[in-house]
Amino acid sequence: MPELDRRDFLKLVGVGAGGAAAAGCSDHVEKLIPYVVQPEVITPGMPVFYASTCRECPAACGLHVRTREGRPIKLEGNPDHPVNRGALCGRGQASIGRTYHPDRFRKPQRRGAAGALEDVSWKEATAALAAKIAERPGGTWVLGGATGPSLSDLIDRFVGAVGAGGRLVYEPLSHDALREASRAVFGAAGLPIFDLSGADYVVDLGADCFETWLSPIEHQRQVLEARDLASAEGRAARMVYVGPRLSMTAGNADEWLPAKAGSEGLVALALANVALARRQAAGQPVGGDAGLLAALLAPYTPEKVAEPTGVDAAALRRVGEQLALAKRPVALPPGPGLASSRAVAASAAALILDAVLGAVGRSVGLPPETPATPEPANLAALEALVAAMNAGRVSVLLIHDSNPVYSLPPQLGFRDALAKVGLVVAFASGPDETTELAGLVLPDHTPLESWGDASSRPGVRGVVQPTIRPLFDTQAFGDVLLDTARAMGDAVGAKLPQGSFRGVVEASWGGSFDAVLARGGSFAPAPLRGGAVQAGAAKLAFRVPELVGEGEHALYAPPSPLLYDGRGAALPWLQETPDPVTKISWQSWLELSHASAEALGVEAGDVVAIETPAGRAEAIAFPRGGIRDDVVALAVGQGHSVGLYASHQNDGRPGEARGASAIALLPSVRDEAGGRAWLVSKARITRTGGHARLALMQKSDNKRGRQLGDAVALAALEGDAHASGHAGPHEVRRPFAAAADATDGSAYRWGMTIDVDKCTGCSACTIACSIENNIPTVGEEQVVRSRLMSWLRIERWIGDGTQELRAGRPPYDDHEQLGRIDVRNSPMLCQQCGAAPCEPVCPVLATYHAPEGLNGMIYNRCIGTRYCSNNCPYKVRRFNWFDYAIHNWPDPMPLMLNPDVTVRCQGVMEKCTFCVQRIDLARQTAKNEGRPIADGEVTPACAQTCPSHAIVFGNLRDEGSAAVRTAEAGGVRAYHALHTLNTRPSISYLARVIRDPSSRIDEDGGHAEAGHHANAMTPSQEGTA
Amino acid sequence: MTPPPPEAVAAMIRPAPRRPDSRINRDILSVMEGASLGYWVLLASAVLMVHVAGAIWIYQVYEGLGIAGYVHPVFWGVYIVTFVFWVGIAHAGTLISAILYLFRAKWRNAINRSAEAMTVFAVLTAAQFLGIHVGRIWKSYFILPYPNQRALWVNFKSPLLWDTFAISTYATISAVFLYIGMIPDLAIARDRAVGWRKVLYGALALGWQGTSRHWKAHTRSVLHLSGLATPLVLSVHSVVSWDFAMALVPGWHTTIFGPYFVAGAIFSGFAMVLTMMIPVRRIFGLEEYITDYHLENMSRFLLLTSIIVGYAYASEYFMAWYSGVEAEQTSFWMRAFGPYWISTWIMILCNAVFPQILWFKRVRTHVPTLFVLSVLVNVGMWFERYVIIITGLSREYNPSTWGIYTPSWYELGILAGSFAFFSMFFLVFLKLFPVIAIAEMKELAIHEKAHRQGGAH
Amino acid sequence: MRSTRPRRRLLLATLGVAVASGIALGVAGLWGEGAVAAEPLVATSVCEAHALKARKAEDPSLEIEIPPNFDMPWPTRAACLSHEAALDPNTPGPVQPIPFSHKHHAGLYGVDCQYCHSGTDRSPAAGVPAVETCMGCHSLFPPSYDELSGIRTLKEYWERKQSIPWIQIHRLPEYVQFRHNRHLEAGVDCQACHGAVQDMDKVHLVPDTHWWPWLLPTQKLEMGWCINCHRQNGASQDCLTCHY
Amino acid sequence: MPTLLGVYERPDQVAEVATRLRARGYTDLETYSPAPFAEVDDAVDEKPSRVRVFTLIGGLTGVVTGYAMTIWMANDWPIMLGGKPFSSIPPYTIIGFELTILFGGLLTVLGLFLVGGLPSLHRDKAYSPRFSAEEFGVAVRCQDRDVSEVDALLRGHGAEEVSLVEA
Repeated sequence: MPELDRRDFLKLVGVGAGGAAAAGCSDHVEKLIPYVVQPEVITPGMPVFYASTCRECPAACGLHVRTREGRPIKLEGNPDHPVNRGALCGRGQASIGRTYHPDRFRKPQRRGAAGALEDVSWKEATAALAAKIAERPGGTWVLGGATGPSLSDLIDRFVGAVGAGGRLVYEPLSHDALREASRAVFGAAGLPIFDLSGADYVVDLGADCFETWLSPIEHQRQVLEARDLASAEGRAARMVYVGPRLSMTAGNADEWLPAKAGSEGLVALALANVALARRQAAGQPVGGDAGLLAALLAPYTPEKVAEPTGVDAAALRRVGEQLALAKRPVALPPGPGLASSRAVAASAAALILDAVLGAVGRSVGLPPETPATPEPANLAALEALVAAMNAGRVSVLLIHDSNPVYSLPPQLGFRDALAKVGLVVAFASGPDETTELAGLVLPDHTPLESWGDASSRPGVRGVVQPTIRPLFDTQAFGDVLLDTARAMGDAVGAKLPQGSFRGVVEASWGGSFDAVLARGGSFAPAPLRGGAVQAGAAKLAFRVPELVGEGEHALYAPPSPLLYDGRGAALPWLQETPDPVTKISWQSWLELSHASAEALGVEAGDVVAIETPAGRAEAIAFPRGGIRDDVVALAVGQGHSVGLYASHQNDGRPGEARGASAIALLPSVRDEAGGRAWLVSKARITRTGGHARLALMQKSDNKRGRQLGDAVALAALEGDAHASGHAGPHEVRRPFAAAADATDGSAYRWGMTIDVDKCTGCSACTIACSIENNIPTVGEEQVVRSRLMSWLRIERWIGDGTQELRAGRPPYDDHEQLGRIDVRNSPMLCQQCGAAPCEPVCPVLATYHAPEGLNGMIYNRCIGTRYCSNNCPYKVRRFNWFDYAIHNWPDPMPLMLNPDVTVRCQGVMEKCTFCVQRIDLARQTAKNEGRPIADGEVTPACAQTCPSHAIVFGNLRDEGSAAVRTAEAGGVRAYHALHTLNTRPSISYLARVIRDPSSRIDEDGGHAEAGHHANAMTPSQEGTA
Repeated sequence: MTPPPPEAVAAMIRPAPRRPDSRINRDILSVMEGASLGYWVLLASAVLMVHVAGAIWIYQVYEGLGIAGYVHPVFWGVYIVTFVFWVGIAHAGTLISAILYLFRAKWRNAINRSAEAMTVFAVLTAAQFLGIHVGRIWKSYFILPYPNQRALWVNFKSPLLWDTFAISTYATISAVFLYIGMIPDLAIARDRAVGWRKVLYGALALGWQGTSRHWKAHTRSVLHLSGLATPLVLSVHSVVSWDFAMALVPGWHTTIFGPYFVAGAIFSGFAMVLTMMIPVRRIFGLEEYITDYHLENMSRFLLLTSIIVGYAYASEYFMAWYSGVEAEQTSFWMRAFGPYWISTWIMILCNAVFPQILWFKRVRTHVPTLFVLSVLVNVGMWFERYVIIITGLSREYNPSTWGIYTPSWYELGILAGSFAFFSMFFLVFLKLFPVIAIAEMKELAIHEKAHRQGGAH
Repeated sequence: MRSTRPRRRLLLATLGVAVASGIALGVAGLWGEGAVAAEPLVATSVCEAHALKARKAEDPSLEIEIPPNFDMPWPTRAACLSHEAALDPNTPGPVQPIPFSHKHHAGLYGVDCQYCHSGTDRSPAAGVPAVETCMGCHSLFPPSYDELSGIRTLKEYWERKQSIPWIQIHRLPEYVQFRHNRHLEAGVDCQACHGAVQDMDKVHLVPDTHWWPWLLPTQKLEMGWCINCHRQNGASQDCLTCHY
Repeated sequence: MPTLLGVYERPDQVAEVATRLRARGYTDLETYSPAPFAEVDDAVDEKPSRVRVFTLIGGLTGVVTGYAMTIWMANDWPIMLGGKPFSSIPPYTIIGFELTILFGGLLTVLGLFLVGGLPSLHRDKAYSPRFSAEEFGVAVRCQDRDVSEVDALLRGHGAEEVSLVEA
């Protein structure tokens, strides 16, 4: 690829200590390897940033890739990108690991006679492929995940050029039902666009919009900005969650209606029914022919719906009325996990509710007439393909950007059908279940190595540009297509663009490509398209779905917030980060209610068997209060049998599946329109008698009334918050003046303000921290012993907890209750105490109080007495029990280490220091420019990536700094963790605000709190509880 | 008259018939002679076990501390427990030889030598655990305030550094004490030994002749050493207790830890003396020197200290309850009924309950019972430290990190090794040095004799 | 090393010739009549030519002969000498893959350190010049310079597009975060830590010991040595300045 | 000069004879006893031992060193720790105390050696293993002419045996 020469410099060279692969206590940099040609943009030792786009999920967030000496070392959100505005989720943060993954294919490979893969050259590989296609062009099919417009376009042209049989876009979480529902309700097929900004009443009908649904980061930001306490609207804003399980998203809502799984549609209709009446009475528009709607909704009064949904009619009526009175209400349709055989109707119901609420065109936009990329194939289309394969009508199958063997329901028979395909070609950068069965493996670049683009929505298109020269002998899928076409002769080659795929990408942008590269794409979101409910909507049959199989529990398989549809399983950070709800990592567990658990006689940790018509699997039982008795939940994502981290390979047992795959348990069932349904089966749960030690990082959600994760009732705030928008006359309830805890001369005292009310628990900060600070992952066995290394963890508390004591050895402590939400997600990291208990006890001065108030940790001085950790009440210090740096970073992973942070060796304590390397960098620039460090100039990795801006970092000695202002704006919400211990922490937390769900809305839309929330306590009361 | 010439005088003198050597000498020195097969088997197995433990330790240094059972947040485990245990054992010796010496409790003479020896060996054993416990033994010299090129010193505010000083001082002083006290006996041995032993004792006895000058200086320095050692004994275990009392861990942060630990130390120390001396006096037939009277006195001490310890337990729980501090209450409740309830009840029974039978003279004088009881007390005292350290850490201020620690086999191996290490030294000591302070026994014997004869006039 | 052997042989050969001719002369004189004309010393390389010219300058009686292709200014005498010096294994410091003489470049020609080690003023890391930087000048040099093995090696690396594996002399452990740019900003000159590089044909660690009062002496690039300088110049003594 | 050695059984006899001898001016005498007996030692020399001086000096050096070292080191490179003062006396008292004991103890030993004249390679002619059994000895050096008187004195206090160990 001649064009790539411009980027020749992106080669792997460490300069001096640049390659900080050596462990912190050994120094093994002996040679200085200079560049051959030093690119003008690179100064060894200085970071270079490139704008690109994240390809982990269809949301396609913008990236800023930080590179050092031509190696990407950290991904951060692109502040210009309208979708993520500088934030990035955990999956995006971890995706940097794909490029340095030890599993990666080093060369193209062909399956030899013996069935083993053997290396081939690209030349012969493409030649062989071309020949095979030429045999029977019509028998050639392309199956692959959602791609950027230009690649998608190229694939279509390739299909056309070679006269292939066809192409299917395949996304496991394809939202088929929603696309169909949009057609049925508005007559426009495709994914509607949900813009929640300013929404003051969100009804999430099981969408889990903060986790995996459509555009999670965007939704988090929009909802949490909308409910910002600074404004009256913010205080008025409410969120209601409807669904069978207290998910991460549900935990952030104000009210939870635990409806029967699959009955969300009926709930939506009932709400619409109430709202319609109310709005008509008030003479407000109802987004469609009122008569039609009235007729459609008439049968679904709350009273009628109460029984099938299991939701109290009064609650439905109340929410319906609140919706009707809200200024910008919006309802979100059920997510993929709840897509049943009646999913289209259910999603349609949600859209109808939106229409009734007048949200269409305001918060909900109809899909564009001409989608940038083709719609994904639904289950029916996939079945057709499988049939064709079985019939031997498919001679060549090109599989890219997807792992169908894992993610398609086994009942579909895709796996067996593959055997009947002449040549299966897998384009993947690493091994997975599909490449295992491929005859030809043509390793693809990772997104960090390749050119491309991605379109989040009309008008928003991000560019993907390489930030490192390909580590191995891989090629971009697009280029392989071009080469293959050319190998098939000029006739075919002529039909495709000349040059390389980069040329294709560049050509697809009008104007200056460099400007595009600099900005990261073109960001001009098209306005939302409005529309009215069509008559066709009435034809839908709204019913509670009937499930196949027997057993008293419905099997609910929600996408995992971290592993998504399973593609995250290969990344150790996503495996190891505790699940935001259960705090379990590396394993797969079956959530069931305490009642069900007692009925089955199982306790947490017992291994249970799950049987459905589709198959049988074993998982670890995890009883919890936050799930309906008639449902069991098994998250999608685990159960891979291939891959270093995805499977149990790292235990020396290659190919043994890690955990259970929910997909393998789901029968292949279509919804009304042939879409893929997930909530389809009942499950019979039986105990196997086996027991497993849970890799559970938080064994109790009971804070025992201690000052961690406080909450305040909105009612208690009202007067005070009205008085002041921001820094008002009232002074912050600040137990200690942490600002004082630095040397007198110092201009800075670094500190943080963390808004527990904004923390959704998504854990993006945890992963960002691990990657920024070279924190190793330790693996399942170590996590079982709570030896997780992460410096930053999200504590999840339920209510204020009780002080009850359980004798013996409680497996874990759970205070969730069905239908009740009081979840406080409170990030816990080193508090950089002013009177730090850890400091005086260290015999060798390895930890001490730095002049700028940081609690310094000097790794190379530490001898590992571990006294500091014993004396730390927050328990935020981590110890290197083994030489993780050597054992847990197989090649080429060391290349992604941050050269600015020492790699710790065995026997050394480590902890958070507010990303002191970033502080130092900022100080250098400030010094060179002869000015003090400005506010916002330093941002630790956690604060930088937080989608909801819950973490604000700054200088406590600067009264104007964002951190101080936020703390003061917090008013009585401000508190210090465990402040009774007088550790003088530099982190101020802002208590979670409990918004009473039963608060009435009077005509002018203002909220008046009805009564004091049962659970509400002011922090001051709480400290002494 | 002119006096007769000296040779005449010399002629007049008829040397009296030689009397046999002192019986005390013979009895006590005979312990050092010859060794039975059983002795060699014991010694061999001890040495073997020490090597096994050494191998485990080397493996741990190579592989990482992770092979031990540590769990976040329980970062101190069996190693520190055992360290405190051995430091405790080390207390009886100096207490007996120093404090009882100052109180002129003559009955101590029978046991002080062995007790002092045990002190030295126990401190040696304990000191090792500081090294075994740290994460980077190869960097542990950082803890010494030696003049270094880094221009960086150490943190004298850290209890661990107090430990370093206290333990090393204690080791030095008790070793000195043991040796100084032994010089006259070495001379006795020298005068009777042959071969290499004569050379050895000759060198160690420093040419002692028991002249008035020697004795005067000797008694005086022993007196002063006792004076110095007495506060030292009390301080050492207080310092060790401050490792915990200075921390803010619930269950550690208590003011009574100083006296509480010292009492516990003396308690376990006496128990260990009994455990070692009862078999010794039986095997080597020293009943005449270590009489039931001595055993009874020691068991009186056991009883006293057991009551103190029991009182400490009680007051800890009372304070936790009465203070109204929820974290403290939880921590102590967890001790008694939480995951570690077994260890706690072992501790309470062995240390506070069982010893109460010593109220009965029958028990105090019934040697087998005493032996069993002393062993139980040792077990109990080990568990006391286990309970304090482990339960304290496993139930701390932040419930999200509560974790449960269980020792790994490696740790238990090293624990066993420490006992082997200790007994190895003691066994060697038995055969190399007089196990009872001969000179002091004689002092008693001669006084008695002088009494019988009612003086010259 | 490899490249030096042929040159040695060359020199030996020349000496051999010289001695032989001397003896020949003597013998001729002995036999009296018809003295044979003295064999002149023949240069076989430019550097040798320089050497002979120098000797000639010392005693004019010396008969030398410089073939025209060796009778040219380049490589200069200085270049020849420093090249030699940089190859001498008996002086302190390792022999680098290329006998590069800092004395020649920085000392004699006074090339600014930053010219090659660019970015040192902007970046924590001191740049090691890319091969391109070397070629920037040396590609302009007359081909006669190729008789210097170092130049030849350099060009080989360049043609193979390979980087030169320099042996690192001044090395800090990985857990030390040193910032070149800050030290330059503070006006510390390179020599303070790297020694008088401009006087070294082969760069080596110049031993420098600071004697603390009450303390053990500290060697160059040891912690105490840095601290000493920081104390004298009132720079930060915060641990986090260098360790994180 | 001749040396006479009297052997006794009881310390009180030794004490008496020693006092008597010194009273008669025979000050050059030495006693050998198997165990410490204050009366015997005082009979030979009533002055208290000077060992205590050593102990005192040791203790004082110890405490001074302890405080000086800790305070100087803490201020030589002042490093903030949990907001505690650099020269905080309470913790340093512990170091001071330990060093007092350590130095005191070591100097006491030194005192024992210097005052007690240990170690000594010299072996008295009069000394014999019987004195490390249960017998006492008194060795007197006297002029030839006093031999008989001394002999008489020694026997007079119930010496089991008197012998001339040196003519």
